[in-house]
Formats: sequence, structure tokens, C-alpha cells
Amino acid sequence: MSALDLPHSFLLVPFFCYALAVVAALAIRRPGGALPSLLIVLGALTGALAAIDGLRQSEPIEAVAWAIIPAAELSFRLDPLGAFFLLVISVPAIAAGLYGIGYLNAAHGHGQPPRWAADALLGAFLASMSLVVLADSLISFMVAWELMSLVSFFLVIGDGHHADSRRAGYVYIVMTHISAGFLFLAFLLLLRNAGGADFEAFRAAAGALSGLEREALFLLALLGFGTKAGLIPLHVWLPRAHPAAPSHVSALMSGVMVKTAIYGLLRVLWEFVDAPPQWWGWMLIVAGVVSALLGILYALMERDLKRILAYSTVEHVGIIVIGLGAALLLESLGHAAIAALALVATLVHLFNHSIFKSLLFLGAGAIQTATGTRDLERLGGLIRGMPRTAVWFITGALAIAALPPLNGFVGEWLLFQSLLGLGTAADAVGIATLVAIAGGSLALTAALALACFVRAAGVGFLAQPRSDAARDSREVGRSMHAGMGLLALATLGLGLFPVVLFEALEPVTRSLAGATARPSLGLGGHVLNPDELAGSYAPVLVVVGLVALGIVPWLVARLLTGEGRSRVSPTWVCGVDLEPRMQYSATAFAKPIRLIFAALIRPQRVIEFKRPVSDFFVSEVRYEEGVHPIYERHLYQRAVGLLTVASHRVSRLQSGSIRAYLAYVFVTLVVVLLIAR
Amino acid sequence: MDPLLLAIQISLVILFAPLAQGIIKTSKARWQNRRGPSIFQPYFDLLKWLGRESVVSDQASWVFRLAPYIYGGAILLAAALVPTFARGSAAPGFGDAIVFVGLFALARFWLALAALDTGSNFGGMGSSREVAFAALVEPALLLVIFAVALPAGSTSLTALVGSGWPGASEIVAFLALMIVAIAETGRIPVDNPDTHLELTMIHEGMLLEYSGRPLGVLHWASQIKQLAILSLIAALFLPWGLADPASLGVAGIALGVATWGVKIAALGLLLGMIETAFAKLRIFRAPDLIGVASVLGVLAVMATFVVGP
Amino acid sequence: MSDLISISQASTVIDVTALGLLALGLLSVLVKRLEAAIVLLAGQGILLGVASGAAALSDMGWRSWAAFAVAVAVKVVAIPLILWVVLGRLPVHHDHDVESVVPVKLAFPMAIALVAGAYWVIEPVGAAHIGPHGFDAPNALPGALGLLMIGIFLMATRKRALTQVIGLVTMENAIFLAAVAATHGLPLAVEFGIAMDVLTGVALMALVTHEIGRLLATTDIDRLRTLRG
Amino acid sequence: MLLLALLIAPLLVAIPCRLLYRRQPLIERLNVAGALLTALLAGAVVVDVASNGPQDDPIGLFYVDALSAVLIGTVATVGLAAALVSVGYLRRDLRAGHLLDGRKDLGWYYFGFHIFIWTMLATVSVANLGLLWVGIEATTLASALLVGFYRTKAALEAAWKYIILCTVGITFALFGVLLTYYAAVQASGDGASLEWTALSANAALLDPALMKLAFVFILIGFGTKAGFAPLHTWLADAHSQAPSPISGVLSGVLLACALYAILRFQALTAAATGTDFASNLLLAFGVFSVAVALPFIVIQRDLKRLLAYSSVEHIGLMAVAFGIGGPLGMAAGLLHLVNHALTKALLFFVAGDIAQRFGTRRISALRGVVRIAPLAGWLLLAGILAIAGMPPFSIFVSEIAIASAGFAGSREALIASALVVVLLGLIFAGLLAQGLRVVYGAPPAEDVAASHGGSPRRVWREDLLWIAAVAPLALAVLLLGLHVPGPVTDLFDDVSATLQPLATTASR
Repeated sequence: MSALDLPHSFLLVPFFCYALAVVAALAIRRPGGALPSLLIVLGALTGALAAIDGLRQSEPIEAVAWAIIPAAELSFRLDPLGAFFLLVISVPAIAAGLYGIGYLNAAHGHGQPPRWAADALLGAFLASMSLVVLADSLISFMVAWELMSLVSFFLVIGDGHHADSRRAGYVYIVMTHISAGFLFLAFLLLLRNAGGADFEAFRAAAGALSGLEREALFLLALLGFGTKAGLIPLHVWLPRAHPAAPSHVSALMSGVMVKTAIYGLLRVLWEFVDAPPQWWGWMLIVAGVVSALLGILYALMERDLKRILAYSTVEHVGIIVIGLGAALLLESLGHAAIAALALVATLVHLFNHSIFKSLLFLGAGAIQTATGTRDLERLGGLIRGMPRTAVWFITGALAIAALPPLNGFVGEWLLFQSLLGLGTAADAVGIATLVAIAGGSLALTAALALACFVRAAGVGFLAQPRSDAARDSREVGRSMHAGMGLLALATLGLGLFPVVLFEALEPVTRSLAGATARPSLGLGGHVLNPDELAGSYAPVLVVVGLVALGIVPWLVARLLTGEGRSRVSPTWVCGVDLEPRMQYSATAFAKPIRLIFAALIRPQRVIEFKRPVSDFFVSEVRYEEGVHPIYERHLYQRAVGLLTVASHRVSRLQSGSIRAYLAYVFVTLVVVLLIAR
Repeated sequence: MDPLLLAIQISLVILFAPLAQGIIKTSKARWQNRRGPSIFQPYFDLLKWLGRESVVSDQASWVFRLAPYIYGGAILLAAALVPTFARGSAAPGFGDAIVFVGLFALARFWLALAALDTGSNFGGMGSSREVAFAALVEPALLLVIFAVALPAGSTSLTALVGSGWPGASEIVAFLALMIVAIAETGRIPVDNPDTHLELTMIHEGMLLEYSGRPLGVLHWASQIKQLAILSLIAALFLPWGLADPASLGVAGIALGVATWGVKIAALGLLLGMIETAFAKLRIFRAPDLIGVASVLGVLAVMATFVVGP
Repeated sequence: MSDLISISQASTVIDVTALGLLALGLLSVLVKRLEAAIVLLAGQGILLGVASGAAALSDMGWRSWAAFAVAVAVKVVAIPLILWVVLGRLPVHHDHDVESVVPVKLAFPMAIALVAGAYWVIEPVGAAHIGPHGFDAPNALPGALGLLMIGIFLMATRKRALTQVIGLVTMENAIFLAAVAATHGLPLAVEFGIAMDVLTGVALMALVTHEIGRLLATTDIDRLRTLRG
Repeated sequence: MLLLALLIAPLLVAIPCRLLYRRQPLIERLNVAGALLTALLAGAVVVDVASNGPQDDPIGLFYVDALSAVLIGTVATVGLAAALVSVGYLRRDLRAGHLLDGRKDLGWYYFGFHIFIWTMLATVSVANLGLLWVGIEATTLASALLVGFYRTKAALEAAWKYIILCTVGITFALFGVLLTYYAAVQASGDGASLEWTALSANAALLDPALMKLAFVFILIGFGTKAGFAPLHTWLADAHSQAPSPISGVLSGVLLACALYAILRFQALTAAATGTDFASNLLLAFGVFSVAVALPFIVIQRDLKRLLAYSSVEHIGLMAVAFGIGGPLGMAAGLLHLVNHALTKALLFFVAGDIAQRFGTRRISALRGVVRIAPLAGWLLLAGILAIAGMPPFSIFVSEIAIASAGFAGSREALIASALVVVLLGLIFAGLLAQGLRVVYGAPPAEDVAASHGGSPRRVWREDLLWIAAVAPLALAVLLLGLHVPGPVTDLFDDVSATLQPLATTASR
């Protein structure tokens, strides 16, 4: 099928490049050096090539690196699933690498790691992420997984001297490490069942898992991967950690790293277990709905651009998990073909999200570079100083709001189709209700995402600047534009020609679901799975239609009547001069949604009046509004509080009294004697 | 896809959209015991705006200038997808019901963005409210689509056209879609199309900075949107007298157009009546109403299984 | 070399000394003055000497005599002496009270209960298993365990540094008794090693006690509570 | 012969150190040279055992098999590093006036140090289990002097608790030894001895009821010394009050020596009673130790106590590993023993350095170490990550190996390892929270540290020996996480081969 067949050893090239990048970064340690970044770009490029090649190969590539101890062999395998995720990792990485050249020179101070450290860590980060999806044994997976967390932890804490970043990094690594513990337990269950620690053995023994073990496995995997993916309420680290990292790293963390968790779910639930029970699918869909909805609502409540994006990642992970749930449910119901469609929908959306989320993070990074802030309330009017960045950002916003004809819409369209397919195939009122709720929530989420990114793009780029920094903003460097432009192009390209992705996904779904779904959305064909469900969406035609019905008439009219009679005058604001403070702020913009969904997001508001003289003279009003997510208070803070209080209680046992200690020894002896006798 | 059908449909939609608006306004006036303006008044208004000079804010960027045309294009394309006088979508290859929703969203995105572009606080207010309410409308609309798509086994608008007397599920869905139509077209009790009072306005707020030709385009597009939604209701729930797209004859088309006109007029009368019979809701009570639409949508989906299609 | 007394006679002697040791142990729960406690400890040493002497007389092996010699040297002479000296050199005089935290009315029944528990624990492995190579002293093993328990009980309930050492030595004595009764003592090298360790240990504890007394002007170990958590 | 040389060398160093204390440079050099010599000899012994099987000496007093070899190697390595670290550490203490008797104390220190090393080496080399007990008690006595080295109130308190609790514990152990001997005498008559070779050969014949009772006393007794909760109460005091080089040795290898004794008796007990009894007890103590360590780590205020509690945790882990048993569990446990020894020693040496710089061990006063002493800061961070079980460091591997072995084992082993995995996650949180604050954060002003008697910034040259000690440790911690050399794993296999057949013969 392919004209070019790469040798197996080609897979080593990206890792070689990443390693070189790390070495180069550590060796040069001079500001301004672009060599490590270029090596990273090269690594990502070759990684993408290797991934594409892996998707074409009929046989997976297998390799054993070495054994740490005889029982722990580091083995790796490139199969279609791994190859697809390698692609997901590598494509945004190309852009991030390019972007990094200019970004790291421009961004200094503010707790960011020094350039050489950022470069070295980025190289290691990419390498470890790539290893995660290639890992083929318990130990290699765990090593790669933990290294990925560790490296990104250092990227999050930056130079470590900012308490906020440090806190973010701490929450991040602790949660991810504990979740890795759950994963470890899940893998250990598989190991117990399979009698071996490599994935091959897990696959072979998939049918042998007992009922209880299977349920435990599912829950552990959901907890473990759910934390890394950022499913609510396991996501608390995510909106802290992602914004704290340098922007091109945030892009990769948000766009790519969370996907490794999805990869893990696919690996475990599809390959290591047979015949999943229905409730798993239900569970995933419900978890996905909760994350998607709350995620985007929290995103709407944020002012910090990167936190908005981070919460939006929570949302998209939710959407992806809904797709996973639908696929799993279809699998348990025995509809392989529609399950394949749902998988395609999930994975297409996953890929698309990695593109446009990276694009938006890079855009946010550009804004921060230019203005020194990410606070929407201090931005505005950037479209004049940074016109090209504005184009990239609005492109990303269109895509993330799932609007045709960009790539965000493709995934959601497919997802709606899969849900409908689930509803039709299941033919049961319970599942129909589930489908209705999932579909409705998906629509609600998409509409809220639109609101969210109208807000981000509108308040950020349009109207009058809200601060001096925003007023003085200047366009960022060329390499940063290269990175963003590349992704914007990909957003458009994948929106118009998603068929490319469907083709690439064929071997993946064949290996996972045993069936393929290839919705052909192009100029000609539009029907997908004619037996089950039919819908149509032709992106290219939609573009043609939009141009023909919208742009062409405009141009024609301009041609006929000239520029039209138009004149420029100040905005009318009831007769006074427009001031930035009069504009709708980001907080105000989200107010209707805050009110409508108050029951869900529980905003808090404090208003204090100071009346020093008498009740009638208010000297000062303090107004404070914020969203403190309830799970943080009721789940995490309580758990941490419990641990601390319990610890203090327990520590009283270490009272310093040697007689008490002797009594412990004595009591222990007595107890053990009692047990032993 | 039949280019002829497409061409006819697009022209008809463009042509009749202001008329539908006129019908609703007149109906409303009559229900209120007023004479009201002429049924063709919307045409005069459009002509006036299209001919006028446009005043553009000094804050505005290309977003502000471009938005009306993308808005118009997207709405028109969406309208082209809906079966109107023929049994079947005029442009099935372009997209299905979900694309229809998506195109509306695209239009909304640009308009909401443009409303923020001038820095006017009215624009911001309209934009903010529009996206918030649309967030509630969209799931309801989609659920209605699900309710009819599940039995049809397709989201293609052609396949969704009703096939006779509606069942329980369809009736529930119809109610939901009516609420959606009211919200989407900015009518009482959700919005008031006739006022620029900042306490209540939603859609008009976004248009406030526009004038002249762009304003005309926007108004026209809004009317087309209104017609498209009404046509969707007609096609889904009142599927009588539609022309057969496979064998288009002049008579068939004429009959189709006539019945379409009647159905739209009837729905217009109904809308006028609703606008008269209800008071405008306080703005933050409106979500409750739209929420009802979503609940009805879920019920409709369930009903397809309980009662059976 | 012929045995001066028979195995069964020796067994009886050992059995009786075991009971005697238990009695001394229980008595030390009752005493209030450190001097008395040290005397009781020396008494224990003497009883142990008797027991190991009986064992030695019964087999007349040089190993047994050596063990006997060690026992007498360490347990009867050296340890009480060291303790006596330290006690004499303590800077404060009121430290000669043992100061129990559990009143005697309570402590004594508890000690009795411990002894009963020891009998209960040893029962499955005890007398029935005494083979041809041990002495048929049914009270030796449980008595030893009881003494062991009393030893740690003393340590856990007394406040003076020296009483802790006394408790510790009581525990050592218990094991010595068990060793003599059950296995004719441990292998000689081990026996010597243990004796050396015990002696060094007691010396070291005495040293630390002295240092504490110097630094804190008291040997109340309840004052040693700065390290916690 | 090598073996005898190894067991004489530390003594030959110790005594002159005490005698020649007036000549500080000389005893410092002597100390380093002696430690080097000991380490070299130990290495030779280990290689000898690894290639030629168990070794003994002409008198029959000593017997060194694979298990002993693992311990000898670890003790000597950590000992060497500690000896190197001691030089600079004590010089600064001397200069700061922390030594009451000045150079005389220095002499005592080096004397005690080498005697301490010697007792440990002897403990793991003796052939006789009774002498093994004697050795363990000797380690207590030798190290108690070092724990109370500063003769401050706190140091004396720690030494007192250490010596009393460990002696009490070990007295119980002696009772266990006695019961074992009793069982042996019953099994094989007058020929009975406490020689390991003789005992292990006939282990299956030992009376099960007696061995159960014996093992209970052994476990409580040596467990006190090893630091199993709730018998660990002395541990944090002693490890935090001792001079830091000693703390490293105490935490790293002394605990392991006690574990070594437990292992020997576990094998005997398992042979007599079947594996379950001893294994389950070890699992229970192991899990409990890990669980008890958690709260103390979470709210700890003292850097060295933090590390000490982490030792409780890791000893618990090793107990779990040995409780799991089997070739996998055994190898995992031994690997963990080695990894923990190296990592914990590294941490104590670094923490000692930091505490000296700041003049305090209070975590709340230690801030921004990377900015004041970058090398120490980074090493501390790496060490904490390593000890908390992060790759690419070695403890990660052994923890994975332990849990894997547990899940491949019995139901109890599975439950224990599952619990431990969860607890380890929480402990990671506790350790890292403390570590991050110390490593990063805003450093205190110079004069604040000086007011504690510390000197945050020092000249590099002073630290050369320190670097020579910690850098190889750090490197080893890293490299063992990437690959454990074949000979080492072979040695571990030899251990389970010597201990395991005992258990399998007893399939009654």
C-alpha cells in the first residue's frame, strides 16, 4: 500500500533526536540557542513519520530494550493503537517545538524555568510520552508513565521559586502519583491473572479474569486514568498545573498528555478484558457527561486565559469519554460496526482536540509574551497590535466551539451519529434515555463552549484594551507564528478532509473493535453505515456554500456599489466617550450563565458595606465573587483535613514517654502471642 | 442533489422570509386589536436599510465588517438544507440536521463576536445573553432532532420529514420545537423583537451598533432563520402536500409552495397569538421555559420507545 | 566424673528455684526503695546460681561449670555492684524511691495475671515436650516467661532510670533460668557472649544514667520527654 | 582468610583512633583509609561468595553465605561513605564547639564508628545464631554511644530510649533463640547446636509449636531493633539525635542487620511450620509499619525525623517483601534492602549537610536550599523523589518488584501489597510536601542561619570528601534504577535458594 517502507529501527530516530535535544540543551545552556528546539522539531517530525508508518504496517514492531531486573523487562511495541497515539503526540509537538524557539527567548522571569531547562525537560517529556504509548509491559508502562509525570512536574514548577507554581506542581504530581498507584494495582490484577508482566500475556489471558477482578480492574483503571485525563472530580490538579507550565508545554500537557490516559483506557478496557459488562459503558458516559458539562461551566467562570483552556480540556476529555462509553456499551451489546464508528468518533475528536487546544494554548502564550498577563480583564483590543495572532486564535476558537467547517465539528458530528447509532441499535428505553441525556448534554456543552470562546476571543482581542500592557502589545516572533500557523492550518485541513484521519484509524478500530467504520465525508460520498444510520456532512461543500451564499454576494455588492457608503464614528454609549471600563468585562459576559447554572457551579458572593459615619453613608463597598468548586471543599479539603487531624492524633502516641513505649512492646507481644497460640 | 431544486428553494426562502415576518407581525397586531403595519412592511424596511449609509464604530475591526456576511451565508445555507415545499432536503449532500444546528451556531458565533467588537456595552450585553440562552436552546433543538431521528434511523433531513399523523412522541417534540422556535426567533415570552430596552433585549442588542446595509443583511438573515425554523416544524410535523423531489413538475412545485405558504402562515398566526397571549418573562425566568423544552425533548426521545414509532 | 546429684534431684532444685525466682519477681513489684530492689536482684542472681549449680552438679560437664561461674560472677556480683555504685553516686537523694505509676494495689494483681498468662502461653509447648535433654522442671519455662513479663512490667511502670535497668536484668535472669532448665544452658560461646553483652549493657546504662543525673539533676525518666512526634 | 581480614580491619582502625585523638589529621586519614580497606575487603568477600559459594573460616566461628554477602557489601559501602562524610562533618562540629571534650570526643567518635561497623560485619558473618544475637546486642551498645555522642539532653534521652527499648526487645529475641535451641535439642539431641548450617539442615524436624512461639519472640525482639511499628518508638529519636553520618548508617544498614536475623529465623520457622505463619506475621508487621509511618511523615517538623520515619516505612516494605517470600519476593526484598540503604544514607548525609549549614533541623527553618547550596538541594530533591518511589531511581524498581511478587502470591500477600501501594502514594505526598518546601522556597537571610550557629555558604574545597561520598551514592541510586547487574541478581537468587528450600521441604 505504501511506496515508502521505513525500517523498524527508524522508530529509534525520534528518541535519538529527543535525547540529543536534552544533551544539547544541557550542554549549551546559553540563551538564544535554537538547536535543542530544532532537534525537538526533528524528533517530532520523525515521530510522526514513524507513527504513520506504524499505522500502515500489518505487523506490530516489537522491541526489548533491556531488563532492569530479570522480572522487569523494558519492552516496547508499536501497534496501530500505539502508532495513532504517537501521531497524536508528535503532530502538536512539531508546532510546539517551532514555537518554543521564539517563545523561550521572549518569556523569562515569572517563575519560568530557564531556557536550557525548559528545552531539556521538553525533550524528555516528549520522549516519555512517546514511550508511554509504546510500552509493552507493566514495568515499561509504569516507568514511562511516572517519568512523564515527573518531567512535566518540573516543567510546572518552573524555577520553583513561585509558591503558586510550586503548589500547582505539588497537587499535580501527588494526584498523578496516587493515580499511578491505582493503575499499578490494575496492572497487578492483570499480572495475577495472566502470570506474566508483559502486555502480550495480559491480552492472552483477557478472558480468564473473574467477575470481581474485572470490576475491580475497571474501577481502578477509571480512577487511575481518570485522574490523568482530568475527569471531574479527579481533575483538580489540571486547571492548576496546565496553566503554570510554559505555554508550549501547557499545549502539550493539555492537548496531548491527558490523551495518554485515554490511550490507557483503550488499552486496558479493550484489549485486556473480554466482554465488558454494560454498566461500564453507562459509567463512562455518565462520567463523561459530568466532566464535559462542569468542565465548560468552570471554564466560563475563569478569567485567566490558560485556566479557561485547561478547564476546557476537562470538558473535551469528558466528551471523549462519552464517546468511549458509547463504544464500550455498543461493544457489550454486540454491535461491532457501530462501536467502531463510536471509536472513530472518539479518536477523531481526540486528535482534533490535540490540534486546536495546542493552537489556543500557543495563542495564549503569545498573548502572555506580548502583554505579560493572561487575565482577560486586563486584555482587549489585541487584534490591532497582534492581527495575525488574532486570526490564529479565532481559528482555534471556531474549532473548539465545534463549528463547521473546522475540525472540531467533525468529531462532535460523528459523536452525535454514534450516540444515535447507540440509541437505534440498543432499542431499549433505558439506553434511549441515556442517549438523550448524553446527546442533550453534548449539545449543551458545545453551545457553552461557543459562549466560552466568544468570551475568550471577544474580550481578549476585540474592542478597547483594558490595560496599558494590552494597548502596547506587539506581534510576537516569527517562529511562534510558524507554530501557531501550522496548527491553524491543520485545524482547517482536518476540518475539510477528515477522511485522512478515518483512513488512518482503520487499523486501529479493526484491532480494537474487530470492525471498521469509514464514514466518507467528502465531495461525493456522505453516507455512513447505510444499514444502521445515515446522515451527511460535506465540509468542502459547506465551505463552498458559505462562500457562495455569504461572501460572494458581499463581494458582488461591493463591486456593484463600491465600498458602500460607510463612515467611521465613535461607538455610541449614550452620549459619553467610550472608556475601557464601560465595556462588558469577561466576568459580566459570563454572568447570565453563572445565574442560570448557579445550582450546578455554586458561585459565592460577598458584599460588604463600610458605613463608618452612619447607616446612610456608605464609604466603601467591597464586592467579591468567585467560584469555589464544591468538590474541592467537600472532597479534597475534607480528605486532607482528615489526614492531618488523624495524623496529629496518631502522633500523640509518640508521646516521648519511654514507659509508654515499653508498654507498646509489651502489648504487642501479648497480642501476637494471643494470635499465635 | 438537484441544482434546480436548490436554486428554487434558496430564492424562495430569500424572497419569502420578510413576508413570514410580516405575517407574524400582522397576526400579532390583529390579535391585539391593532391594524398594524402592512404585511409587506418588512420588505420596505429591508430596502431602506440596504440603501442607507453605514456607520461603523472606530473601535471595530474586520470581525465587525465580516460578521454580517458570514452570518447571512451560514443562515442561508442552513435554510437551504430544510425541506420546504418538497419532500426532502434541497441540498442533502451538504449536511443533515446536525449540520443545520452547527450552521446556526456558526452564525451565532460571528454575530456574538461582532457585537463585542465595538466595545459598546449594549453589544456585550446582547452577546452575553444570546450565547447563554442559545446554550439552552441548542440541546432542546438537538433532542427534538434525536426524537425524530431515532425512529427514522437517520439524521438526514430528507429522512426526517414526517409521514402522516403525528404520534405521541411527535406531539411532545412539536411542543418542544415551538418553544425552541420562540427562543431562536427572539419572541415573547423569551425576548421582545420590538424593543431596545436594555433590561430585556437579547438579539437586538447585538445589532445595535450596526446600521445601513450590514443591518439590512442581518435583519434579512434573521428573518430567513425564522422561516427556516418554521419550515422545519412544518416539514417534521405537518408533512402534507409536499412536492416529490424525484419528479419535479410545475404543478407539484406549485402545490408544494402553496401548502408550504399555508403552513407557514398558520404557524405565523400561532406565534402571533402566543406573543399576544403571554407576557414577556423576566429575563432570568426564560431559562425555565427553555429548560421545559429540553425536558420535553428527552421525553420525546423516550416516547419513541415507550409508545413505539 | 560422676554426677553428684541425679537429674531428677537437679530438676526438683531447678523447679523450686524457678518458683523462688517468680516469688522474688513478684516481691520486686511490691518494694518501694531502690536499695531493696537491688537486693532482690542480687537474690535472683543467687537463685540462678543455685539453679545452674544444680545443673552443673548433675552432669559435671566443664561447660556447665563455666556457665555457673559466669552466672555467679555477672549476676550475683557484678551487676548488683554496678547498680549499687551508681545509686550511691546519684546527685539527688530522693531518687532512691522507685516511684511506680501504678499503685501497688493494682500492680500486684496485674503481675499475678501476667504469671498466669505465661503459664497459659507455655502450656502447649511446655512440660509435655520436655525431652531427655532438659530438666523435668514444669515451672521453669512458664516461670521464666512470667519473670520476663514481670521484668518488662516493672520497666513500663517505674519512673526511675535505675528501676528500668533492674527490670531489664530481671528479664535477662528469666532467660538464663529458661536456658538452664530447658537446654542445660546455651552453647558456651553464646553464653559468654551474652554475659559480656549484659555486663557491657548494664555498664553503659549506668553510664548514661549517671550522665542524665548530672545533666538533669534527676533520674526520673518521665522528664525525658522532649523528643516526640 | 579474606573474611578474617575483613573482621579484623575495623578493629585495627578503631583502637588507634581512640589512642591518637590528639593528632586529628592522622586519625581522619586513618579513618578514611580504614573504611576504604574494609570496603575493599568486603568487596573481595562478596565476590568470593558470589563466585565460590558460602565461605567459612578455620575456627568455624564465621560462615558467610549469599545473604551475609549482601549485607556485608551494603554495610561496607554505606560505612565507607559515612566515614568520608564524617571527616568534614565533625570538623565543622568541632569548630562550632558542639563537641564537649573537643578532640577527645573526635577520638571517641572514630573509635565508636569503626567498632560499630565491626559489630555489624561480625553480626552478619557469624555462623552461630546465638552469636548472631550477641552481635545484634553489640551493635546496639556500640551505636548507643554514638547516638548519645553530643551528650546534650536530647541526645542522652535518645540514647537512653534507644538502649533500653532495644535491649528489652532483644531480650525477647534471646528467649526466642533459646526456644529455637530448645527445639533443636529436642530434635537432634546432644549434637544440637545453634550453628546455622546444622540448624537449617534439620529445620524440618523442629517442633512446630515451639518454633511458632520462638518466632513470635524473635519477631518482636529483633523487630524492635529493626523498627517495626509499634516497636519503632525509639527509632526516630535515635536517628535524629545521632550525628548525621551515623544516622545514615543506623537507618541504612543497622535496621537491615536486624532484619537479617529475622530472615534467618523465618526460614527455620517456615521449614518447621510451613510458610504461612511467619509470612503472615511479617506481612502484618510490614503493612502496619508502613501505615504508622504515614501520619508521622505527613506532619513531621524535623528533617531527620522525617527520614527516620521513612525508614520505618521502608523496613515495613522489606518485611512485606520477605513475608511474600518466594524467589520473587525474596529478591525484591533484598533489592529493596540495598536500594534503601544507599538512598537513605545519601539522604541522611545530605540532610546532615543542610542541617549544619542552617544550624537547625527544623523543616520550617530550612528553605530554599537549591539557592544556597545547589548541589545539596538537588541531591535532597532527587533523594526524596527516589525514596518516595519515583523512577528512574532504584526504589521504584524494587517497590514494583515487591508488589508484583505480592500479587503473584497468596491472598494475604495480595491484600498486603495492595494496601502498601495505596499507602505509598500517600507517603509520597507527605514526603514531597516537606521536600519541596525545603528545596525551593525563599531562603532565610544569612544572619538568621548564622543565629542558629550555621554557615549556609561554604567553600567548595571543604566539601570534597562529602561529594566523594554522596556522588557515588546518588549515581548508584540512579543506575540501580536503570539496571541491576546480573551478578547482583544472581546473588539474590542464591539467597532465596539457600533460604527457600527450607520452606519447601516442610510441606506438611
